[in-house]
Amino acid sequence: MKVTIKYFGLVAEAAGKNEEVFNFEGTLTSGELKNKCLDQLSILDRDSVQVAVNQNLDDTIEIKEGDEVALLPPFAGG
Amino acid sequence: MKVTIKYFGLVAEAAGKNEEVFNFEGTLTSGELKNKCLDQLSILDRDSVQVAVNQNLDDTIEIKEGDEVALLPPFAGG
Amino acid sequence: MKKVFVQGAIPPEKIAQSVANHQSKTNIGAHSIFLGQIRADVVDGKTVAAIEYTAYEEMAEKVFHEIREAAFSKFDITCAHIYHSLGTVKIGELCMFVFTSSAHRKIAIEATNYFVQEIKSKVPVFGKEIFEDETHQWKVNN
Amino acid sequence: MKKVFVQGAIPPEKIAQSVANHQSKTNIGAHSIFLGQIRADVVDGKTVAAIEYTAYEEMAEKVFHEIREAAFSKFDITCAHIYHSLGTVKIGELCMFVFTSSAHRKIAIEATNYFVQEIKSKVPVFGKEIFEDETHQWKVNN
Repeated sequence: MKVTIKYFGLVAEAAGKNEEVFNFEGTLTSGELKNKCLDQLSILDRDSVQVAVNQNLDDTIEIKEGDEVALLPPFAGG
Repeated sequence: MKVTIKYFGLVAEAAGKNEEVFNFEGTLTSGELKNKCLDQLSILDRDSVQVAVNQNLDDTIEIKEGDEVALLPPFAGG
Repeated sequence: MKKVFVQGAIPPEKIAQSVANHQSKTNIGAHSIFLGQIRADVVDGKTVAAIEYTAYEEMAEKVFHEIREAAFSKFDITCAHIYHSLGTVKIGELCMFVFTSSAHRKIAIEATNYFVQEIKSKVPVFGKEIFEDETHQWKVNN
Repeated sequence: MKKVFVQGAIPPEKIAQSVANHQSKTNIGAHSIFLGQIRADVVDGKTVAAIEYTAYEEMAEKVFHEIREAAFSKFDITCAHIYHSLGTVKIGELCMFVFTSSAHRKIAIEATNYFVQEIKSKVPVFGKEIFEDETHQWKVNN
């Protein structure tokens, strides 16, 4: 399955890009997908990175083809 | 003893003036003086009127010559 | 001691000006502002057109000063400004402007809240609500 | 759905303009405003010169909208406006403007407080603190 993953803030900086197409076989939850992505990056505090699927924070949902997945470092708005 | 009493808001309106000189014999607390003043006026809710002596709210202090006494209806600032 | 009372309504430009004056204070992270605006309340079918404010000015300025002192000792704020109208303020116009600044948001918000509550309950300001038919009633804070 | 994000700093005049726009709404008795300003924090001897904001914009606008909806169902407010900067905002400049109005003061103050807390915790906005020497670190809300 192919999924496009959006990177933001320090995740985008660590990845050196704003998005990436990720290929995988079988099924993955959003949390598992997040960990696979972060395995490739040098991010110290992995727990501080949240995953959003179709613009909702959720690390337990099963990823489907065409989902919009985003890795979000700590929020700093305001 | 002679004391000048300042009236504000609805008290001034009821009195038809902003201040008045009050004469009395012996001693009076500020609360007693307030009641004597209000006896002359038609104010329904006397408890809502506070008395200040030298710019401090106090209805128990003994009035001295030269004190600045004020009768203050409910506050409406802000 | 800066004067709190201003004659008539507070113009919105005063808010922009006050905020702009703080842009050089780079230890500030948060401003909290409260504005009182005159409502067209309806009482027994009559609509408020304006409030005419009077005050026991000498005592009021003293109490404003005491509230400021207490606020600065309670809250770690960098600045605090208060303005209150005297005289006639029409509906839709501003009668009070409280402005506090702090490094951190919670402190600024709590301080402004404190100022507003203290002013409402402790400062001898009186308000005559003038109806459209020129009758009036005396306002009481809840 | 009105856009929340603005490019660069929020000018103080926007606050005056927003307040002036509400003077015809005579059911309003209180405005509560929160402003975020960029602090010149010092970290390991280096001073912050600016914050560069980015966001997951589509999600952020959706979350701003959800926060608005929740606020209007929780609080009896007449209006609410939120603006947040994207891009570079220098120290002393404003990066956020939250503005709520209500008939009564407590409601407006509580609503603004709610907005600020919700925005800080739920909206995917990211801040790169740029130091004077052009190095940077990523900001994290407390």
